[in-house]
Amino acid sequence: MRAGDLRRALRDALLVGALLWIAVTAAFVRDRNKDATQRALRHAQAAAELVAIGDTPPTPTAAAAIVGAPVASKEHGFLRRRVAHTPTGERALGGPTAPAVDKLLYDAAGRYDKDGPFVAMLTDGSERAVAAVATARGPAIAITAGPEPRAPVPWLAVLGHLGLMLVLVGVGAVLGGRARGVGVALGLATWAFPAYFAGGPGLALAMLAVAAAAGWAHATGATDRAIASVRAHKVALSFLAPAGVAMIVLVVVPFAVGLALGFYDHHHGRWTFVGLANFKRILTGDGHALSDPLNFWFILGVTLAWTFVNVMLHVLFGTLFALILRQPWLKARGLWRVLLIVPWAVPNYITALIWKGMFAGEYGAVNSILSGLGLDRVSWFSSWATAFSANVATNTWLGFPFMMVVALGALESIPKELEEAAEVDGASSWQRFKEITLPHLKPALGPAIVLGSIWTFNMFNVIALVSGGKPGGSTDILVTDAYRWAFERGEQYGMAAALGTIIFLLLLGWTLIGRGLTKGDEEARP
Amino acid sequence: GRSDAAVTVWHAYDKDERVAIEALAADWNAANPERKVELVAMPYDGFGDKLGSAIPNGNGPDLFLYSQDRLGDWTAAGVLEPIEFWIDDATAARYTPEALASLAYHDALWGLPVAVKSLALYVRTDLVPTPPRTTDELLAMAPALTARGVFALAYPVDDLYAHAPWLHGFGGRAMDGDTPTIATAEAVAAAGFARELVQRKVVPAEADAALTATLFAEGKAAMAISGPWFIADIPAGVPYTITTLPTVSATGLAAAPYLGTEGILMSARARDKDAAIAVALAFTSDAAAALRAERAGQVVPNPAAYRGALADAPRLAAFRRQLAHTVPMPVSPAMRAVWTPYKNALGQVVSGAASPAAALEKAATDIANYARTEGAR
Amino acid sequence: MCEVRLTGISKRYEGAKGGRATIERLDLTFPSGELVVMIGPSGCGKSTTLRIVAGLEEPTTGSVWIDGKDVTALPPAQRDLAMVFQSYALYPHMTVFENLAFALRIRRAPEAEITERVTTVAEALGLSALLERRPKALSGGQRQRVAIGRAVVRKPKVFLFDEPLSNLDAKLRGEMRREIARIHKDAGTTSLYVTHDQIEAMTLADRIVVLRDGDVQQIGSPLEIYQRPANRFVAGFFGTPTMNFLSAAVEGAGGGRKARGLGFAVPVPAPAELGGEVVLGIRPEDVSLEPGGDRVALPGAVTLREVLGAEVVLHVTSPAGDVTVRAPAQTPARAGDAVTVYLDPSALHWFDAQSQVRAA
Amino acid sequence: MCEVRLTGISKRYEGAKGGRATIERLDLTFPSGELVVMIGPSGCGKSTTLRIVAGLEEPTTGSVWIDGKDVTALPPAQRDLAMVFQSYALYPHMTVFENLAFALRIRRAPEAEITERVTTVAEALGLSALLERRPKALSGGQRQRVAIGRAVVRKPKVFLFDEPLSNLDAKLRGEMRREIARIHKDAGTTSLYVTHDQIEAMTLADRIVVLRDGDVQQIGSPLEIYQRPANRFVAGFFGTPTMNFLSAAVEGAGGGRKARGLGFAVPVPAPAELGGEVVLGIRPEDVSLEPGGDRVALPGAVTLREVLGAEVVLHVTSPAGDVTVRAPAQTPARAGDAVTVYLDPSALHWFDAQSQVRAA
Amino acid sequence: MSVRRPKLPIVVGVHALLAIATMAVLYPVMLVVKKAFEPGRQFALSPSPIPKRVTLEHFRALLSARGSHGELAFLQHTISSLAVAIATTVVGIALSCTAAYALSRFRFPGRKAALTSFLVVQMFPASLLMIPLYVLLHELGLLNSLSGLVLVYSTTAIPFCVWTLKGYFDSLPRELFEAARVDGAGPIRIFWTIVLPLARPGIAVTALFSFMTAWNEFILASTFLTDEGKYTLPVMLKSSVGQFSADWGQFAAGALLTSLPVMALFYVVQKYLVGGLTAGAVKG
Ligand SMILES: Nc1ncnc2c1ncn2[C@@H]1O[C@H](COP(=O)(O)OP(=O)(O)OP(=O)(O)O)[C@@H](O)[C@H]1O
Ligand SMILES: Nc1ncnc2c1ncn2[C@@H]1O[C@H](COP(=O)(O)OP(=O)(O)OP(=O)(O)O)[C@@H](O)[C@H]1O
Ligand SMILES: [Mg+2]
Ligand SMILES: [Mg+2]
Repeated sequence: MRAGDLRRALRDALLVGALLWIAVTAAFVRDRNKDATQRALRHAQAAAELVAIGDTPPTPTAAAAIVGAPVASKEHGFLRRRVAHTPTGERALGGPTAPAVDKLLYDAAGRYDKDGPFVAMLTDGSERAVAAVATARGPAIAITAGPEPRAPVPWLAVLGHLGLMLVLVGVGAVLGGRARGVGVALGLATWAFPAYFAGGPGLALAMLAVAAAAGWAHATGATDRAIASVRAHKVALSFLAPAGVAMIVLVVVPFAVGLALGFYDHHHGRWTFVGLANFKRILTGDGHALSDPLNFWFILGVTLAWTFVNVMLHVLFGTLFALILRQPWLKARGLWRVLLIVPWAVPNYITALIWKGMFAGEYGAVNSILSGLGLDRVSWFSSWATAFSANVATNTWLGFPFMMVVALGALESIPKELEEAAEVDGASSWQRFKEITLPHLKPALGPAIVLGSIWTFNMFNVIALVSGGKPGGSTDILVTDAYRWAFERGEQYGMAAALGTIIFLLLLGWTLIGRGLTKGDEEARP
Repeated sequence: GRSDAAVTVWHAYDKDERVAIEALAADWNAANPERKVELVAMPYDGFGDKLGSAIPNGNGPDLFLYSQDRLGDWTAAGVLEPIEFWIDDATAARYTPEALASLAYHDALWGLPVAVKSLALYVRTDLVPTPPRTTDELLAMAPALTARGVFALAYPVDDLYAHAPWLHGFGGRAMDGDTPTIATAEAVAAAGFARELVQRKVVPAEADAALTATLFAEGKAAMAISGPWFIADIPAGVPYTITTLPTVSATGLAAAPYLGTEGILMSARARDKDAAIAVALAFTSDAAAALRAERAGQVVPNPAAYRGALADAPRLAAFRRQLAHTVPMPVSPAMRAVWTPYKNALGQVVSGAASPAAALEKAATDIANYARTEGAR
Repeated sequence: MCEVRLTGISKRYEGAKGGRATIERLDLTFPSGELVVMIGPSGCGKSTTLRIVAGLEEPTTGSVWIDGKDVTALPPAQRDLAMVFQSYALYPHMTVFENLAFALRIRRAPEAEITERVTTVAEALGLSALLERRPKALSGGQRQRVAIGRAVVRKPKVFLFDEPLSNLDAKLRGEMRREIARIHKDAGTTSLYVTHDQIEAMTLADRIVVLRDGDVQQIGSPLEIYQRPANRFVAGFFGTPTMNFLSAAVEGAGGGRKARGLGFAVPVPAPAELGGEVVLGIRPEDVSLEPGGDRVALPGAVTLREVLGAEVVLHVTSPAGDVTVRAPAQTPARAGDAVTVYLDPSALHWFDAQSQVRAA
Repeated sequence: MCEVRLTGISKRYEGAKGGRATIERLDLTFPSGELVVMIGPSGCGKSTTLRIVAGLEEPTTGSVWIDGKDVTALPPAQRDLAMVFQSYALYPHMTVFENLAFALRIRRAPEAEITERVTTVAEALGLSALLERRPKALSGGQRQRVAIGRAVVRKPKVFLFDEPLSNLDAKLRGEMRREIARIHKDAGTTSLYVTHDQIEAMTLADRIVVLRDGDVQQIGSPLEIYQRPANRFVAGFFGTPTMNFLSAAVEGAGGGRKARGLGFAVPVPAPAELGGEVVLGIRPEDVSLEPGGDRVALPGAVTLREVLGAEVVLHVTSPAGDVTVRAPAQTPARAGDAVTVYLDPSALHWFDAQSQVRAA
Repeated sequence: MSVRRPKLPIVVGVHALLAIATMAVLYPVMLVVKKAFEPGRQFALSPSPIPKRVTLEHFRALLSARGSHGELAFLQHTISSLAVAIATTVVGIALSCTAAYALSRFRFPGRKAALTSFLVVQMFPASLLMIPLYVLLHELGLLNSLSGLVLVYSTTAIPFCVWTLKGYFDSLPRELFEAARVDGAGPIRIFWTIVLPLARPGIAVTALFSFMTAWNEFILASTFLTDEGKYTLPVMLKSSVGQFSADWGQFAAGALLTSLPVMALFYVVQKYLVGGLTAGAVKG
């Protein structure tokens, strides 16, 4: 009994301890880097101050000088020369063969002119610091020579903490009862000390909180239950794990970043936290009237119509073709099938443009046919309805083969027997389709429809390539609008991300509804 | 693989331009075996965005070729290295001042000019023996052509870049420094002119760049407004000439297209900046420029390059003449918010859905609205 | 009111390489309003025949006639028949109620009528409590009853039953059997019924068709089949326990001919034109352990005693071969006992040893 | 060599809202090496019990013990048993050979041994010609035989048979039954066998368990079950045709007590402590149309005559209720005839009318 | 499905309708074909799908184009593309089959949540995920590597594949799994010998989908790859589209060549779209 207690206590402590160790290490590394940076900055500052009073800067310093004001060239105002004054003399900065370090002085002087005295790290990744202090003749500038040395990893302290932790946990476990949880908590709490030194009181408090939570979880058996649950389902979880890990790494992180950006404003390369302002701006229509194609709600309406119509047509045509293409008596089935997926196979960048060409006013194939039929030519992209239809036609053409393939596959998983039974029961082909085929298509087509509507909702290419939002942006959908925020309205990435978040929430809602609708399916399976 | 010692240059050149720049790189590599240049061709689509994400992460090139229109964003984001430090007046004198100046922004120089691009007038000599000198002449010759089922002129009417010659010809500008100037009287007049062109069937309403090329190639358009790249689109056997754009009769000003300058720009994270500037200088030397002009037909901004056969190569000459009537493409980041609203406005105007004034007013409001960022509140 | 006729039907399954066809030139008539039971060994083609009648399999050759009309080319839906599938083929996505109602819904019967008929049928089949369940939540027997219900809920021209009662307990099976008989009678429908159960065959059938490897062996009333099997196969196939067969050779001539086997001899009945080798068949109930009348004695030893409750079945080895005896439950003979079994000569079935065909 | 024990097993299916559990606190022991037959009405929980033993269903409460070890938490693969599924569950993408070989392959038996055992089993089951076929190209009976073969091809600790012979013809069924008996004997395995066939139950079982709604009604040897059914349910369930039941009331006292029903009266046997209302059960074979001994007469009329070949079953209505009579084939009575049936009082089963439990 | 073939006029009619529909569907592609074989860079005005003059010039130019190191560019990019697409298919299918199996056949806490979260990750517009994804790959050291692309593509394909495969796995009769368990098969063997063979149509569909995800993708490939030698086909194709004008002839030729492997793949894959795989398995 005791041995088991001890083992479980140590297991829990190590489980959480490993996490804490990562946190403390990260804090330590950060602290060490910060420390090195501080020293480099102090070094640069000191050197610059020495140069300012005419002393030689201490070694190692890469460059130090008092840099004079710029003198613009007569022909080109933007070509400006500066002179560097050093104790050994003065020299002009610049020219086709000037040494690289002179450029650092030159750039630092430019920055001084703009921002005044400063001390900062260079941004070229060399971990050098640069400082500029004011003198009468211009800024005194010093640049350090290289990275500052770092403090060594305190291995002894780490091991000591580990030992202390284990001892505390062990004692708790041996005492038994309440003491076990307390032991775990106390043992983990020892991490608060290194955390305090590396990351400050905030981190230390966090560590204490985690320690308390872990102790509590241990005492109440929550960890035991969690571990038991993982054990009980280890087969399922290990089958799920590869895909799960890949998804978490590659999707969740960027996804979280994307969500977070919605709370920032991006302006000329700078990010500012603005809370919900972006969302407010979008949802209130950004000052556009509701009937204005730039109003969020207008675009949302277009997007919904777009998604609904497209998915419906995809499913309709896809299923229709699939139903025909699976008939065993059809000659050359394989050939038809291949021919009909061609729209999917050919890169859509070019076919979308072909479609755009087909809808061209004067010379497009569609209008040729219309006039051949004695109908009026239509200027497709000058009214919303026709431009929207052109987009839909293109996207339907592009998208139905996918649904067709899905439906072809799904149709094949329907037991033949059931259709036989229905036939004997007197069902006509249509009734068989409705009563037998369709319900069996649902489980396979359902996800395809949900995913298909997500994709269509976010279908950027077709809109961009065919109507390009014409007329007047009225056929834009939410993603193209987001794209415009990011790239056509002054790189307002924050707005784009906020719009992305809204899109996400809309789709999430739709999926939950959609899943609710198809909930019975799992039970209907054999 | 890319050796660390090499200077990496990214470009989106294809065909002749690519051949020409590869020749330059080969020359450089032969002369500087210890500091080679490595060229990487990128598709133009997404090139700019890729630079924007690659360079700050340290995965970008040392140098790259790009036009000046994103300078504003990139300098603000710290993507670019200013290079005026290395450039003295002697070096600067290689280039036409306008071209060099278009790569300057906020009192610094951000690249060396490689080629300049502007629109000019392409004329099918079989359909139009004498090119129109004014817009009135243009309008006058249209009915005869229309009667034969031929548009007098084709260009993407709703595209601000293609519309700019009229805008400037009417005395308007899209930008004043960092401020968009959209709904000015001149702009309204220019938009009205565009509408007139369409309504009088001088110009097709829906032509984009590709359709313009097709119409011109098939003789359905007698003239086209396009840039140097258009030459490649004209099939062999089509008789044509290139000339400057006509003068706007209403104002007497020459129709002035935007002048775009393609520069060789340096990444802020370039590993060996001394080597990089040397390569940039070599690729824009007079000799290099002459080679590019010759092999790829680039309109190069090095006056000294036009010697010998190049001096009066007819195509280059036409564009060089047009250069005298151009407006530098605005560099301000604010310009990037102008294109789409302007396009929407022009679309509305030419289709008759809105009056020029109303459409441009709306565009102006939209643009101003976008510029209102939360950070600036 | 509707005769079903098969003319020249052959069926060769695709992919069944080489070998013979499953059914070879089958001609069969199922008279209108009759319930015809088809029996035969496993795999002899009973289900195939039903599926051909239903239109689910296309015959390789031959035609199917229903009600005097050639329906070979008609799809099942237009043949107006109902079928209980051997494998049930319930609709997994529907509840029991919906399964039962399906055929009626298809015919756009009024909702009230549907409810009424489904409820009646469910009541009769003991499914009332299960109407809201899906098939996967039913036991095997319950599924089978749903399958039956799905067929009998409507009134088609022809019923096809493919071993409809195989998974039911004896008691329920008896009830269901009577229910089916009633429905068949009431509707006056022609029914084709496949079963392996002798009681079902005997009690339900107007007529029994015995199949073997796709060939008809005998058609007749149940009693005919039982009492005058047309050949050794039918004799051995129908009846539980199965008939005993003893080889013998006919000796002598005229009225005094005798068939002599190992350890026994029986007189040959008068009209039988037999000669040479014969096979004598005798049902276990016609063998007894008591002498009496003109019974023929055959010495042997009990090898196995199977108690069936009301009676016992004794397996006896004799020089002439193994003999099964059906005897009253009180019979004392145990395995190992030496016994003499007595054959009733009047109950003997005579088959020609060569052709296996009934001779008398 | 391996006892199977169920202790306190309950099973309530998820989603079966309200109602009672399918199995409620079941305690059952299947002794080592015995073949125990489970019978019971459709839906009473036989398959569920087998599935719980197999580990395919988790019991809601209770434990399963195999060989003295609690295996409740063990997955099926670790319980070392073989099962014939009521629905066959053949691997559709494997040939018959592969289906039969699957379990052996999993156990990494040498290929030669696999071939040998599969061939032997296929031979015994009459599947030799079908080894290369896929299940979908088999008839119902053939599929069922593959399902049997898949179980008997290996030698597990426990066999579970869920109605393994239901789709086979009588002849084959007899052969298979003997084959299963042989395999069971040879391997000395404990077997649980579900069937609806009385002959199978009587001949195969070492012990029969009668279930009803998940409750054990009686456990005993086949003869016990047949001859001394523990209650009216067992009496009525087991035996074909089913037992006749007549209501009566006990009158008088002491040795001269009589049970009087409508139209008849029988003496109450000595030790029976009966009073008030009783139900008398009598099997159809104990009813006769001939008077004799101390038989009790009951007047009636024949409503239905079912000819079963060797014998006839007469359904007779009498004032006391319907009586089924099993009579020799020669019996002349036809439907509509008035007859007197005679009950053998010594063959009567006495049940308390209230509790339905056997009294004598 | 009726086992019988309908009457001849219906058969002929269906074939005729199908032919007409297919022709209509193929018309835009015919225009691409036309451009690929017609001289010149620009599309012709005529809506006829038949080229006036035929040339193989575009194909020749495309196939003989050489990269910066003199290698045959088209060949090299085809190889990268194939490598990426095949690897994506294999990785995607492997990951999603296992996940779908877990989600279909096991009940464990968090199952529903896992199912939904596979969908959730598709909902954020991809173009906005690009920059974070770029940074992530940078941190993982997978920029400018084909394996990085494979990783991104297969995770993009996983949600659809998981959901689709789960649907197929769900439709397999439960008894088969039970029989296999009783026969002594463990979860892995059941997965391998029962589930996979019976879900062939599902695997075929998802394989095609995964392949397509990787095969025609342009934006990520062009953003993440900085080494011309590693470019995939779409990146090369897009190079013929410049800032101002495009060589549509070459682009069309390239697009056609690009789509051939997809069609070949589908021709192979559609053979697995067969029904009745579970026929005869269970009764009931
Ligand atoms: N998945 C399920 N959900 C709910 N109820 C079920 C489920 N499976 C079986 N049942 C019910 O449990 C009871 C017992 O079923 P079980 O299959 O054990 O019957 P059985 O004795 O084998 O019957 P049969 O002889 O008809 O095969 C039945 O009433 C059945 O309806
Ligand atoms: N799809 C098929 N392909 C090839 N052979 C088949 C196919 N279906 C059935 N068979 C064969 O045809 C024969 C007849 O099958 P059928 O199902 O009609 O038998 P059955 O008389 O119903 O037998 P059971 O009593 O076992 O159900 C069998 O030998 C069977 O193996
Ligand atoms: Mg059958
Ligand atoms: Mg059962």
